[in-house]
Amino acid sequence: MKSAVLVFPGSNREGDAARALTMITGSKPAMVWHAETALPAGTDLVVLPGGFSYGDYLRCGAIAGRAAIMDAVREHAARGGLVLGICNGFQILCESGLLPGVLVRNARLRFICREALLKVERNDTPFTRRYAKGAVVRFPVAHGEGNYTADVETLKRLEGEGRVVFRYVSPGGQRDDTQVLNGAANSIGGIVSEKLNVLGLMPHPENHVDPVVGPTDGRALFESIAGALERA
Amino acid sequence: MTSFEPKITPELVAEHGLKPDEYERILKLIGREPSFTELGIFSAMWNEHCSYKSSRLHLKGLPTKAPWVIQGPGENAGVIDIGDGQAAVFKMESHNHPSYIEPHQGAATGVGGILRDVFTMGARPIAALNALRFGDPKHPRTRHLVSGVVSGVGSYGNSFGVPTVGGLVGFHTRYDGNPLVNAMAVGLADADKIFYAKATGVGLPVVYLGSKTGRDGIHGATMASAEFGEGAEEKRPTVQVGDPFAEKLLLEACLEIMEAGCVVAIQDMGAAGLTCSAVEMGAKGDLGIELDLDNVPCRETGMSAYEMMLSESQERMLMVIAPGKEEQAEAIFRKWGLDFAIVGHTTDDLRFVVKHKGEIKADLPIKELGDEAPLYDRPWVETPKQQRIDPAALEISATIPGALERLIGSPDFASKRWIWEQYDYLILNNTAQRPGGDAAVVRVLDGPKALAMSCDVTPRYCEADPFEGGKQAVAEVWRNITAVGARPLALTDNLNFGNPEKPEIMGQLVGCLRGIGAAALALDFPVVSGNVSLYNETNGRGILPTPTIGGVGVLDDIDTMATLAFKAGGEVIFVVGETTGWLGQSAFLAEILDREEGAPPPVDLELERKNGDFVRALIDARLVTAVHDVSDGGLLVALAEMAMASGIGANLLAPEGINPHAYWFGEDQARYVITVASGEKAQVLRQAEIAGVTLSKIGATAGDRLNIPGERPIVIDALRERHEAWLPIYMGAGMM
Amino acid sequence: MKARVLVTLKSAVLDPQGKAIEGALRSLGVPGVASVRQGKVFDVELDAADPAKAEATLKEACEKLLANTVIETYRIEFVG
Amino acid sequence: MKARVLVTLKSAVLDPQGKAIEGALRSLGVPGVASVRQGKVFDVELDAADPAKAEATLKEACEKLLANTVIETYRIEFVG
Ligand SMILES: Nc1ncnc2c1ncn2[C@@H]1O[C@H](COP(=O)(O)OP(=O)(O)O)[C@@H](O)[C@H]1O
Ligand SMILES: [Mg+2]
Repeated sequence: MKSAVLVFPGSNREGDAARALTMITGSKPAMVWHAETALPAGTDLVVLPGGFSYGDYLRCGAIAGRAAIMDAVREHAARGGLVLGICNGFQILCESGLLPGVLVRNARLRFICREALLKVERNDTPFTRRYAKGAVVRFPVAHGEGNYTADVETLKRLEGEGRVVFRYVSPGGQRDDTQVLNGAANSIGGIVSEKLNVLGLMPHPENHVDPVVGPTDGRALFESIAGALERA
Repeated sequence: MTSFEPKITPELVAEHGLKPDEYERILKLIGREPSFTELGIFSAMWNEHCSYKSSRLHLKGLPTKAPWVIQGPGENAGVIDIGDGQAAVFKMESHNHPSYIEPHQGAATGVGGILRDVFTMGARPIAALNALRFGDPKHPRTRHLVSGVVSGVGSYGNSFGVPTVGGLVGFHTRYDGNPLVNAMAVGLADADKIFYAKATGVGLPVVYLGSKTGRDGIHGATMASAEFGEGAEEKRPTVQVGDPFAEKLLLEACLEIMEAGCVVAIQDMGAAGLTCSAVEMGAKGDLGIELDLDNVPCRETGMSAYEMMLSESQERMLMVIAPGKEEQAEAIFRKWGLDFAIVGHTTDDLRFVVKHKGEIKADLPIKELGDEAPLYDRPWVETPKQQRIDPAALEISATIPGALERLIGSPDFASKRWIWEQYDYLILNNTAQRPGGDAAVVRVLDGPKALAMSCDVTPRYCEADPFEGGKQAVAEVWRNITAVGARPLALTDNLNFGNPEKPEIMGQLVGCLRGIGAAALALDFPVVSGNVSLYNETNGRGILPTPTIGGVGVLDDIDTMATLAFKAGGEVIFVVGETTGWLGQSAFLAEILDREEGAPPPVDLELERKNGDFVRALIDARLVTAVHDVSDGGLLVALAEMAMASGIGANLLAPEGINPHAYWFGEDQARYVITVASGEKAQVLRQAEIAGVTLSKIGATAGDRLNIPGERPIVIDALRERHEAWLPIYMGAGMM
Repeated sequence: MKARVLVTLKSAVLDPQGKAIEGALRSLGVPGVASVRQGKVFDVELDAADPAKAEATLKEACEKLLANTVIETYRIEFVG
Repeated sequence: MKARVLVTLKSAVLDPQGKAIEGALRSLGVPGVASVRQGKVFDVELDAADPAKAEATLKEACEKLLANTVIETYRIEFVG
């Protein structure tokens, strides 16, 4: 599979994403600079990594959402290509209109780095095939603005269409809006596009792939992608 | 236009922090009255921060060499060889005063400064640590300072993209008006690709890189100059604002042009920005430097030469570029959206010449600016020795479980999770030991090698006995690194003291330095970098002497790494080292009996080494399941931390022939708690005998409580709740 | 030419910062604050001297970047 | 009673946000923006009906919380 990791000024988890992809899918992604106007030919997966693109000044992901490369990402997504936005990448996807809603300051206004529990709400997406439906996984979060918000209709639509893929839960696996880390509406941790090919999530599966540094619950996400592309 | 400059008066000289005899020295050196810009340059070069005039003499006594030391003190950061062609580059620096004025920005720019020190050497930062000291929690400003400093440290490191993996936080009324913010950064570089400040080659371009220059942080004389400059419509803040985004770009751009072979010499613009960096590059390379300030990228209009030379705007670098490489270097910087300007060149006349708008604003001998800086042998008196505390003479009403619960929930011992969860400790995916352990462990590249790092000091000990306190700080850091299984390699120190013009304070500095030196020597743990912060006083009262030590060690195989959590029930718990029940200056005495008294525990460096080497060998041989060093709070606090980290309890044995409070809470040095699976017990005992190490069985892991014979059981969950409660409640009480 | 752009959250959107400030003011003992909502202000200096052109520029800036119209509204004011 | 509090950086203080926005506008092809400085705006609803009292409350709020007077200045405006 061919993947591309976008690099914006201020991205800082592009290396983590690339490392996880290389480790799990066996092939090294291309690193693509924000000022490019095209993705490498044959790109299957585009990853928008974590970080503080443009310092996250103005609004997180706002400036990157308007970068030159984003037109190519939109086209890629429209063609049904896979797009994965993690943390700042999720924020960028929202700001660029590829996913609905927006991420605002955490309810307690503090940056939070912690392991979070997430329920995998569906396993029929290219990103979650290797998880059991309803499985509770442990991914770390590291963000100051992970508070997902959208208007009431959008939320209703997302829920109605089953597009919430990851939801923060309590240790018992129950959705628990008082337990959320960041105040996200409906405890939303990650959502997918209508065609299921664009996933945005706040937690960092790429930081939980290596037993030397922690749990490995994130591996299956990358395995899912590789598997989905293999089949395609 | 000829700019108007103020006349040099004794008042102006004093405002620049120069003493009359120092000014005399300037006159003698240059044979005439300095210009205003020159006065500014001297004040920057000859202040305590740049010249180390009070401490230099005593810093000379520190051991700085070892076969693995590539670069000791004197550069932006120390460099050590960690094998396989790799080098670790690290340093610690204080940003105390700015953090008091504006805690968020002060701390943020402190982190920015230390990261820059590390990547100036060609290293990519891989970890950051921070040692924070605040005043009494009840002091009205403390909460505000904690909140601001922590958000500042976090925001800068998180955005820059370096994991903040460790540190310490302490509270004491003696820091009420003087919080300490000591930031440490560790970087990784190829051992043969280290970059230095020393310029070589005549006529080469001196290049300015990074963010634009503003009137940030122009100290002391600002009030004077503000009356002359333009745009003084509002009282000018001297606070620097950090821009971690710019710093991240600067990092990437610098590493890229280094890789491309463009860089001859590089120096970051830290304190006293352009002045210090330019002078250092020239003086180290026996070259002159001529600067033309017309080319300096400025953020504000009408900046004078004086202001440009003294500005402390952040995220800037100065470089000497290799001949013919200007264009390539410029293209790389433009790609990253950063300023690039040729602002001068190297010369062969050993002069430091500053031109602005066709005028020569300064023309000074470059070597003498640094070399001839004042050096003081300030009078000092030894701190009077204190009596050893006899536990039998103490009136203790607290039960042992009661005292433990109080200690573990007290400000100094309470969990600092509320703080370190605001730091991204995971980014880069190499953090093998997160905050909460004895030392942080960060994998090197793809492993299996890792670096262990820790910072520590016990200011109470240092105040009671600077020499023993200095020794103890080094020993404790060495022990923390040992406790995860790593070999301690070198240290950086950050010496925070009061006013050195007072002989008692100077005595603390001298004593601590001697102690640090003695321990560094005995433990083969040389000093490779450091920083001095003096005059930390409010209303004539100094802070506790606080020589923060930051250490780095190497773990050859991350797979052997030890952690402090108990692993299973039914394992034997041993304590390595002698327990005599030393209560002088202990946390127990301070927190439970409200007495900060007595002689602190003496540090037997030979014993430290013997016990530490023994523990490390056990870890290496995989004979132990958990390891924790015993530090302040003593044995029971160490055991409680091991229990809380795991949820596993222990049945402990009652001490014999020793006061129980002193036994459980005494702070004898050179000790570790280890757990051993029952099958390995005999082997471990044999090893101890061979090594001549004192090893005492003190109990076994079991259940979910700590049981001490004759005392009520201590429920771990409840203990943990107390441990975790204090800081969030404290911080939640007033603010968001 | 100087202008000021005010970007504020739409009233239906939750404002965690405003909420936190309300709470903080209460606990700081500042009385009588019923509600706070936080927004952004941009002080913009424009090359254009022509107000119509300046307004057009700012509108473009807002639509393209300064405001996220999913949750925010903006207002342009000219200062002096 | 409604009021608006504007908190802006003092002019000599570096404004990384404004700088980043300037650059972004440039690369988005929005012409003629010479400089941008970003600040905060607080829309405050007050219980008090007495303007003098309201002003005093807001001043206290600014000094204690809303503005960091080391680097920022604030202005209070009453709206309708
Ligand atoms: N300011 C901080 N930043 C990051 N980690 C911290 C900070 N303060 C404390 N920690 C972490 O909390 C743990 C406990 O700290 P401390 O009680 O000082 O350890 P020690 O056992 O060495 O006395 C350590 O892992 C330390 O790195
Ligand atoms: Mg320790």
